[in-house]
Amino acid sequence: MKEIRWHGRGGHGGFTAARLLGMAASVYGNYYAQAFPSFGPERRGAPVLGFTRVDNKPIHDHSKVYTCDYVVVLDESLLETIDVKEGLKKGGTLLINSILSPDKFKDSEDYNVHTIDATSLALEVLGVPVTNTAMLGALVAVADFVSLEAVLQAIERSMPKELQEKNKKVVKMAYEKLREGKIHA
Amino acid sequence: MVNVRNLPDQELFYGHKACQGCGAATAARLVLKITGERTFLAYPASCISTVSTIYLQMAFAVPSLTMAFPATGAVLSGMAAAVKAKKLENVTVLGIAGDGGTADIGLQALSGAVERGDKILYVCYDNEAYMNTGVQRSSLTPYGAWTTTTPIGENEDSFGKRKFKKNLFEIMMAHRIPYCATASVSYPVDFLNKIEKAKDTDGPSFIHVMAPCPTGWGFPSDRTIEIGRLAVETGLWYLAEYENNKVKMNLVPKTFKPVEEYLKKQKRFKHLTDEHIAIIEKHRDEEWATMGQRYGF
Amino acid sequence: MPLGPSAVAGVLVEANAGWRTFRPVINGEKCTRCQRCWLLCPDGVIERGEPYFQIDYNFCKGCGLCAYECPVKAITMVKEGDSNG
Amino acid sequence: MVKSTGLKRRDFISANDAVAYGVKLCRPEVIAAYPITPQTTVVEKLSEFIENKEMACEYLNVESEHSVMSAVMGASLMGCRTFTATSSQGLLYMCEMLHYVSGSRFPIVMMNANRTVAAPWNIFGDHRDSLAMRDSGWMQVYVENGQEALDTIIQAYKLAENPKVLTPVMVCLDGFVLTHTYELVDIPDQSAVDAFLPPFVTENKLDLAKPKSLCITAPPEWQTEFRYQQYEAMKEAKKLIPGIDKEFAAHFGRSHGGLIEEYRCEDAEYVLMAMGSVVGTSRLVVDKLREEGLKVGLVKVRFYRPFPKEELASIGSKVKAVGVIDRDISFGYEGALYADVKAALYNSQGTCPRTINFIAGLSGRDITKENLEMMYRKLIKAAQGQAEEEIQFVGLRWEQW
Repeated sequence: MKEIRWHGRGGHGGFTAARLLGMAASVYGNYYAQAFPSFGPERRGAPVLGFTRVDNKPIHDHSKVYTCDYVVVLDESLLETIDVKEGLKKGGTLLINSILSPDKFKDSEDYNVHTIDATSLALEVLGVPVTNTAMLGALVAVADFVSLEAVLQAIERSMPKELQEKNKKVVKMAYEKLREGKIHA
Repeated sequence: MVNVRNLPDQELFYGHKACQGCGAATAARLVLKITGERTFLAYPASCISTVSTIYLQMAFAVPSLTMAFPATGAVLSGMAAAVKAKKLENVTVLGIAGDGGTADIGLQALSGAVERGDKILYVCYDNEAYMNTGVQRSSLTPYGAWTTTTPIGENEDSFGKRKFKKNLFEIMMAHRIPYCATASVSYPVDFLNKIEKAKDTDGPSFIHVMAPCPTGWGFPSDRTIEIGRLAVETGLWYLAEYENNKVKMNLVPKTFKPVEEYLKKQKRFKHLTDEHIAIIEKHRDEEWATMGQRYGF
Repeated sequence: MPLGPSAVAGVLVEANAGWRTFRPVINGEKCTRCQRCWLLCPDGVIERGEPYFQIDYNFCKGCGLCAYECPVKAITMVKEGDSNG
Repeated sequence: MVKSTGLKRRDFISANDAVAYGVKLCRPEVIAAYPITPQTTVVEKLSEFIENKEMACEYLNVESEHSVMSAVMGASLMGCRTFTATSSQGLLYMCEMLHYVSGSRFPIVMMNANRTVAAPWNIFGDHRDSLAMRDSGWMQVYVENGQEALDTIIQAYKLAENPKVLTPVMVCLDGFVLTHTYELVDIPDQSAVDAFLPPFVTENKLDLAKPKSLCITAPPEWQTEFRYQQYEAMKEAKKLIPGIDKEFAAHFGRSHGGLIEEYRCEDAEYVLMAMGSVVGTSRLVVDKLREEGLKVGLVKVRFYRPFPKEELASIGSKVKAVGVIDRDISFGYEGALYADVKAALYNSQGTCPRTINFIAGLSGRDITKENLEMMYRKLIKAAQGQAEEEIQFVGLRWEQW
């Protein structure tokens, strides 16, 4: 079982990314998945969480996610107020939207850190600083349980037509950047 | 226009257990004379339900049901939706409810149905109190009326209901309902014509019909029609209709009879002093002045 | 028993005749067949028969409204048990 | 959750969406609804289906829950298949109408997103709303995941509309934990559902050709007989439920257990009984403790009404201790499910295994795997004679005040 926690702000699509990952892994991959938001009324701009569970057998667990294998931070400013590493397993991965290099965030050998300037990428391709799909592409690059192709299919299935192409492009670009190690791999 | 001679002989509300001289029973009977056999009828727990049906008896000859007190408007909506879903044609979805079931507990459901534009015909028979439970005050009980919950007590300022009647007609107009009207069982042809118009309305329609209650108001059972007539002649009730965003007054008395002529014939008003009567008269005059300005007559 | 609390429409199990103290009696000669009594009767018990209007005394409750409202006074209220007028 | 390959469409959707798909496949003719968190996305989805012409149905946006139930009753009494959904305060607001519907025998299917009841005001899940409606004459079924939610909607119509039953069904989903959680769900073919669920035909309707009055007044002389009919109908439903689940399995390749589902109960000595989403989490804990060699089992109480008395009694007669998880408390007594389970256990043979009532998961409080493991360990100790409180609130936080 892989558990992924997404840190974002209300309205930034963090949960959409959590859901796309689950769909990619289950509908277009050979896994079972589960995704859920931090429950309750959503307020634009407030810190919110999204969760994805992925496993190779049916997922019966309906309790909360307490530990995780991956933590994805969509907005660097969240680091000021939230301990995003809480529950991150030994050997787990922290993926942050930042222009800084990973070692600026790494204070332990217990986990891996990757960074990507998702905001610039989102602005360049989408024209708006919505980083959910860029971060999803980056996660696919560093995780081993979902293929890029599956994520692109999930976007095609669940996003409105006018958003599909640009978001697929963002995902691919983010994926390439982390794969090629061009930016702080 | 309705021709009384051409109305069907068939009685669709017959053998009921309403009190002798019941105005509401006349109202219900007349409504069905127009809507006929192809009527789906709903009524809330009320006088009309109690007097028509106690298993095994069923005084309505059309398909009908007893509904929860607050729910007449909503159940009619559901029935109207079913009429569309089942593609039934030339049918009337009819509600008959009292003043409490309409203007008090049922107002939300009625408002919703009218706002949605559901094709229903809703008739409120107004006997000006909760008669089925034994004469308790409703928001349509008139000023000064004795009821069991506005009793005449030892308080020196105790004189029955302290508030005037709510204006249901204006509430319906505020919804921009396609058709609504006030009526009285004492003016049966006017009432029948309004039912016919309402029945043919494309969308919701509403009729507020005054239905004097010998038992609750305290007058002999043969005077129901006279009392209703006096209400109109004294200006304490009026006959009007609203369609195409215009109000038409069906009857504007040149002069009003003194309100005493109406009030003094009913036990529920017998305690009223000249002062109270003057207040009622003043209120009547103000209401008519306002209506005259608003509706242009 | 029916399924659920339902009843066939128009089923009457008990007449209303016992409610009356007085019963309306129509004078067929005076009656102009204006239909006012037929229209206003709360119980619908007046039948527009030919040549005379009739009353269904099984369901007439004797409220007297028809007699009071008759414009030509063709209906009189007669105490039950007394001979007809 | 069986990963079926024989069916056309799999999707990654929330349980609320799964309910909406289930409803769509059942071809209701009239839907009326009023939004309330966390039910809202169901009625939004259904509105979308209708506006996109994916579904032919009259949809009424009604002004309150009381009117919602009145409106669907109005459609049902005209012979239409109907649906609505609600939650919590909304369910309580329509309480009066629940009795009207069941008492006049209209087979309405409703989804309830389980949410606690104010005060304290709170939008999160527990079972206090639907359990408060226990005696409304509705059947109640509690599901464990999105797939079961979809499938249970289809089963619910089949059950409710059976002429011997004609009783409404409330399909209960834990608020957020199920309603807003996305999972892989098989969406059956329309043709498969049509083959399983025929169109709704009923005599119990308003009909111009055969005029009658429904939902009428019944005096003391007859009221008892109508109540007895409802009692008999629910008994009939209880007999039919396992068969409907089997028939469903034959059509769709999935089964959810009928009245109850047993998990690793064959040789179990200590079993937990529960309803809703916590059943899923409990499966993992059972697996873990089984690996330790502990003889633990789990019972999903799927139907709460009709209540699976004999089924639970049969399990109770074979085990040493039974724990009941209630996401509810009946103040002045104990958890509502516990009270019923305990009565069922006693009724079997006049003896009863050791029982403990765990009050947990109130208003969205997480029931963790650690909580569940603790419950099993307490059961085992209690069976060995250790003193344990009969009613236990799990995870009280007094010490942190």
